[in-house]
Amino acid sequence: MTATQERKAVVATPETRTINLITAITEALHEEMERDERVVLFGQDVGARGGVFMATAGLQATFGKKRVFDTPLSEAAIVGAAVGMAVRGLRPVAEIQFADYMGPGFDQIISQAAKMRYRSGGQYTSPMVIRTPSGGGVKGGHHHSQSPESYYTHTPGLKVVMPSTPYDAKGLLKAAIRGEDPVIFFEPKRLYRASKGEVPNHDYTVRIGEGAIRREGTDLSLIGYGGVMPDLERAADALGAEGVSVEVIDLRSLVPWDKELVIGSVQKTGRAVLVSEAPRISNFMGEVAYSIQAEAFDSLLAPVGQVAGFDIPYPYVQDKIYLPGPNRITAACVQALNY
Amino acid sequence: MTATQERKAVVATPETRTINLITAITEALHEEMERDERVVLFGQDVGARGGVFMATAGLQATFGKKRVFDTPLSEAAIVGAAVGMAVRGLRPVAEIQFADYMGPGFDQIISQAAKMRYRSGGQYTSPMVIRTPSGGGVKGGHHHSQSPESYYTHTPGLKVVMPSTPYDAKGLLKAAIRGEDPVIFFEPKRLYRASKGEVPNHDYTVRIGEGAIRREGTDLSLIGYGGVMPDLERAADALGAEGVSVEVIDLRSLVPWDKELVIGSVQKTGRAVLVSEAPRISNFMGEVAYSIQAEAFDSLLAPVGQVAGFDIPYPYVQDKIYLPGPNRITAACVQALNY
Amino acid sequence: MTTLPLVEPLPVTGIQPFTKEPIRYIGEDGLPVQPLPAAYTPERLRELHGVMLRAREFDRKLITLLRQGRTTFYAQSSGMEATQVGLAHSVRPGHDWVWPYYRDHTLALALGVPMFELISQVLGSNSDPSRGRQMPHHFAARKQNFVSISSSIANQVPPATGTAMAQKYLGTDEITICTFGDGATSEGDWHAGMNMAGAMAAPCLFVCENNQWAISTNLRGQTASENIHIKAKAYGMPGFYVDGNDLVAVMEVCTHAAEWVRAGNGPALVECLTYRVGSHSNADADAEKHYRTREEVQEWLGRDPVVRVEKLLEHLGHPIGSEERANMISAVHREVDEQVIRAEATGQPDWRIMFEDVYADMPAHLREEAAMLRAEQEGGRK
Amino acid sequence: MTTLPLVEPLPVTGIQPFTKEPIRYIGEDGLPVQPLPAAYTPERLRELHGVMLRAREFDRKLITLLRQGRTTFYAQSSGMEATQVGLAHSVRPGHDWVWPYYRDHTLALALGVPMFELISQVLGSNSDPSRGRQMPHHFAARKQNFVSISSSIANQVPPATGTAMAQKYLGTDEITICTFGDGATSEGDWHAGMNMAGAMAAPCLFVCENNQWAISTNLRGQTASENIHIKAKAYGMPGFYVDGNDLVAVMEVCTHAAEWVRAGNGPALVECLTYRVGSHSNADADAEKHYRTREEVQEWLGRDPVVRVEKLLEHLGHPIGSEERANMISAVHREVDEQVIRAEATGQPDWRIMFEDVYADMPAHLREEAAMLRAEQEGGRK
Ligand SMILES: Cc1ncc(C[n+]2csc(CCOP(=O)(O)OP(=O)(O)O)c2C)c(N)n1
Ligand SMILES: Cc1ncc(C[n+]2csc(CCOP(=O)(O)OP(=O)(O)O)c2C)c(N)n1
Ligand SMILES: [Mg+2]
Ligand SMILES: [Mg+2]
Repeated sequence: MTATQERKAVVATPETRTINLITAITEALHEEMERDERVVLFGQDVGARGGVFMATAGLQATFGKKRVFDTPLSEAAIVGAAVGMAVRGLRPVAEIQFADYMGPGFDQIISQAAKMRYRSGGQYTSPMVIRTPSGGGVKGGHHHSQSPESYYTHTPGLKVVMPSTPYDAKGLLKAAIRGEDPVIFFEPKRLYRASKGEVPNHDYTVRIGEGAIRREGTDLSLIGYGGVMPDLERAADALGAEGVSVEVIDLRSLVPWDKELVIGSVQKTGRAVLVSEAPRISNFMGEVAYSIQAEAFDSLLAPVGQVAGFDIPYPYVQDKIYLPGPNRITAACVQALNY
Repeated sequence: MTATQERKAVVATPETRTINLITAITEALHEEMERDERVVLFGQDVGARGGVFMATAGLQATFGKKRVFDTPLSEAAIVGAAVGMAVRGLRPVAEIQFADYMGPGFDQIISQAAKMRYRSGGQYTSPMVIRTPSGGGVKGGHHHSQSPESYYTHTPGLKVVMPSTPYDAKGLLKAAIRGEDPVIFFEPKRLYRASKGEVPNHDYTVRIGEGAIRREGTDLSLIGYGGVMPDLERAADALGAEGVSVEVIDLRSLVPWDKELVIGSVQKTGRAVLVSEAPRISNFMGEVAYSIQAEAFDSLLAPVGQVAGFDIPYPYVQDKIYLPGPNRITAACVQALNY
Repeated sequence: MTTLPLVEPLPVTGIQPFTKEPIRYIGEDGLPVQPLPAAYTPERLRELHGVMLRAREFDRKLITLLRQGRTTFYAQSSGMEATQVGLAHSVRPGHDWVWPYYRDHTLALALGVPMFELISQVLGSNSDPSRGRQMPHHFAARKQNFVSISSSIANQVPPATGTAMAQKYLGTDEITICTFGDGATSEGDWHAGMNMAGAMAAPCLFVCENNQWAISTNLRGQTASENIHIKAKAYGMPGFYVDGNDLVAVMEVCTHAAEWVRAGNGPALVECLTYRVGSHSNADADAEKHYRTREEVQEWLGRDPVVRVEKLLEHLGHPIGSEERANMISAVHREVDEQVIRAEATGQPDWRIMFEDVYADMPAHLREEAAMLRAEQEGGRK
Repeated sequence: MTTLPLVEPLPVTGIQPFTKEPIRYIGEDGLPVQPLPAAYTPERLRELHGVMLRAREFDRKLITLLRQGRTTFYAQSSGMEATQVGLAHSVRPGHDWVWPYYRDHTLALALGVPMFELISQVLGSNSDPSRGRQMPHHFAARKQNFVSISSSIANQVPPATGTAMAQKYLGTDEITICTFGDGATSEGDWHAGMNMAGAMAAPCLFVCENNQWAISTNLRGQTASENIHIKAKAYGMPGFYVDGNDLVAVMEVCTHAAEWVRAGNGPALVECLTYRVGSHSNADADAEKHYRTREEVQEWLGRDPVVRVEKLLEHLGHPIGSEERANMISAVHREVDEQVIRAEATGQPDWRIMFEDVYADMPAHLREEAAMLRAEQEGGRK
């Protein structure tokens, strides 16, 4: 079953509900905690406060302070504690309040979480999840808008995912919690309430490493992940209105990423535009662009195009201008189409 | 004057000496401290010990403990102190003992050093240099071998350089110290003594942002920076022996990087192979690859090729196997040539 | 009202570090619990009271601005005015250096940062000296050496140490002041900076504005140490403990500690015990009720530091009449309204400014990105 | 010699935290300065002495191995044997968990990690349980719950707290032991982990092996605090100060502190005052002379913890004869030689292993990279 089929199947079933992305996350946490006593949740303000975005609302009331608790204000302590718990057999899910605040926990992430299995030859492992809201569009300035996922995709030993739909958010979070590896789980905060969609009532997971074709098309492959996805759809709509058939792909997972799906798509369409909101230099999409031209060179009718964030700190006043919007994406597509 | 001419000019002049890369660094520090009292040097073991690689040997004896001093064992404190000093008007040069240990100072680098000028609208600035040995090949395992430069190239507000010759090391370090922006100065540790070359006896700088053509060629552009450069030369020699004319480019600066030079070269040769030793996903070379195919698409006779580090933590036993060596580079070139 | 003379050290008495109880000069009833130093004349107290009230009303007006959608964020310092105004008076504005945090606009006002600049920052207008780059409450003021604020908690501590090290290196008589909340003391960077300051004997005065909550985490959830100032022992510096709602006590203790630092003794830590009577920020306005009791908030509302000064003035026979007080308040409201109009009139920075100040010069890749955006932004207007 | 029974708590006397002077049981002359607890029979002391001497000679043999080019790095614990062996005896191997640092091979030996495993790690042979992934001295031993070491200083502290939190969560009676050097206490992560442990009342015993140097930086350059254990006050935990060259004192204090932790009182810190008599590592062997005086090193060589036990045994009327001692030493040398031969015989892991253990399963991109390398490595052999 391809990802597109999977999505259709979901919509077809009567056993679904429409929820938003943040509810999907809360549900995933709730269900996994019910399923497995080893799952514990912690971070800044995740307890009585329910998290600053309310992702953990109600969970402390349900599962008690032993399983859902607030920590001191230290990301190094939070990530480090998760590593130590995982090594001792728990399944910790740690929240970092904003992805912008992973910095103080950076060395714990790259030196401990990412390397535990490797450096010990598999004697010790650190299956854990770091959940964190990321991305712009909320007028949060430098420290509530950044998209630091590329740092983590450049760190072997970590898996990195970023859903854009409630279905994927719930399914990927469950997969992350059940998996045997450390997963950095980025949540596109501007979609928390804006992204609504169906989720099955039954238990399911979304495999880490699989992309999804959101709509099929023949003229151009438009590839993104996370917060930019609705804008990809808008651009595809706009181009569709002009008679251009755009294939929209949501990567969902960055490490590992679904190269097969992407290459297959570009081999079909001959054109690719990659969209992300992180600064461009050493952006994860550089790897996707590299791979496409390396492996689908002869299919390419135009250079791979890219719309990324600007190589500047995230500004406050120009919050919306900074982000790739549908216009900028459309323009990049047009450039590829007119090449 | 192009970089190649510049290099030739240096060799031609009688006013030069042959030194190794680490001596070039020591000399640059010495001369800049003599030139400007605002320059101060600190880090772990840089004083009486002279640094673990002896880059600062003798400087405390010459300039005193006030200007060259050891710090407590905290990278956050070292980087943070540099920011605070720079803001108050000094020109701090901080050493991080190994690039692998920048982790604990990561948030100071990305949140303070990189953003000070921007976030204050230019009211405050942080002109400072972080010098740090990086790269593999010394059997140092995970924490004495990594090449984390891509993290920093993905952080707007920082300049990032990595020399591979004594001439560039000295000239770039001087430029970094004299500049108005924070510079992360990576030193390819396996070249400290292995890389020897001429430096002028007179004062000079190398402009940050300019690449250098190490040898001209017509069939393929072989592009790298830092520790891999001698292997690029070896590969070019091997290919040259087979009649292939390889143009070798040393980027020297990553942010900003010399796109013009690179694109010009690929437009001429039609083929490019990029070499670095950092893990491939979200590697800085992804941006170079992206730019080449975006701006020299019609000149390309083959996809841009890449030799990078593997996407694994840096291993101990296979230290040398991990690194791109001349054979692996040559193979990638052959692949591009035979496309 | 807002410009301070270079500090004239008040006669320093027997202020000791590491006291069990917070040092206090004025009781909650407004009566001195130890002799009031001569410097606190009714005139001086009235002046200080004016600074506190101005900051309080500035805070209140920000809520209105937010409700009107003219700004997007606030972080109030209501209830903490004695701490920030008291601290300001141990600083020589424009001479000493300050590495503040996001809740320090009362400190900024007391140091003489023009309200116009603060309002401009909050609105992200063209008159913002920081050029609209940061979210509200991340101020910077060049003239006052009030260094640009980073959201990242405790991030300012190692740089503050660095500035103090530079001051020492340069042989100045300046000192650096570094403020932070109670929550900040849990961060690794806090420790790194404090320890470095101790080891380097850097002339830095560290001031913890212990308002007892870090969003929803109270001090007991934050650390098992008895209090904050005892942590100074880990760095070989004195730790002073002061009633942060007692203006006189804060001024006396901070001045004492600052003088001690100025005298070349190395750094010092002051813990001001106060309380955040409002929500953490606008984002916390409703949630706040879930994590702390109304009784607790009420209790601390009853310990209002502004009112305490008023009670003291009454005790000294120089009460502030209710009409006088009302006039002061409406003067501040007028001042805010005027500055808002002035600031808004300057407009907001456009897309061009995004690419400036990333580096001293604009490198080619940013020129290219700017050109792309120019085409998009101006192309659309054709 | 190397397997320990589950700890039987020694009768605990009046061991107090925050003493001015390090707690001591045996003077430098080998005479007890306070009554020797009954558990220290001559037999027991001889056994412990054997463990210390074995570790000392292991250290010495590593220098030879390095000179022979059979390994690339060493970090000796010579002079610190009383600290590590004493600590080991407060741990229940394979029951409690240990987050050690790179200088802890004496601890590993004393906990019963087979010398063969340590040698295999140092050589990076196929018999290394960590599969040759890390540079020498970054051990991990599953059976002893001796967690894999990260080079990054103080990096183990927050995870150790996490393991202790898990132990508490699971309702076990295990505790976690976390060791680190004096230099490590300056890192932010150290603070973050210590503070979290305090706030969470995690059953973690933190042990500072204060050997007074962090490469070339001595304790005075590291921190302005009076000593290390006083930093425990910042985290609301007791801080014990012990003569780290006094085996009995270390055992008594660590056992006391461990029992206190086991009893559910939360974490504790023990500072063992000892000395690194050798160079920091092989890379420091010459440089060492530039930063510390020969007199200082000589002085501490004269405080040898192994010799102190020998003096005590002599005092107790059970001396270790010089021939006996020489035999013990040659037995260790033989043991090392044998294990080296055994380990080397297993060969070194080849390129294939590089791509394993990055993740639980090997993702496609690593399979591709491995295929490329296979072609390179095997293609060449055709
Ligand atoms: C590194 C980092 N982590 C998390 C946050 C999110 N955050 C913003 S304010 C705050 C609480 C700060 O508490 P405290 O230091 O006591 O200051 P207060 O707001 O009480 O004045 C938190 C957790 C942040 N800004 N930075
Ligand atoms: C984060 C980090 N920074 C720097 C280093 C380099 N380094 C290795 S050992 C060492 C000194 C450690 O001193 P201490 O903690 O006292 O332990 P000791 O070696 O004395 O046992 C340093 C600076 C490192 N390993 N990790
Ligand atoms: Mg607070
Ligand atoms: Mg030490």
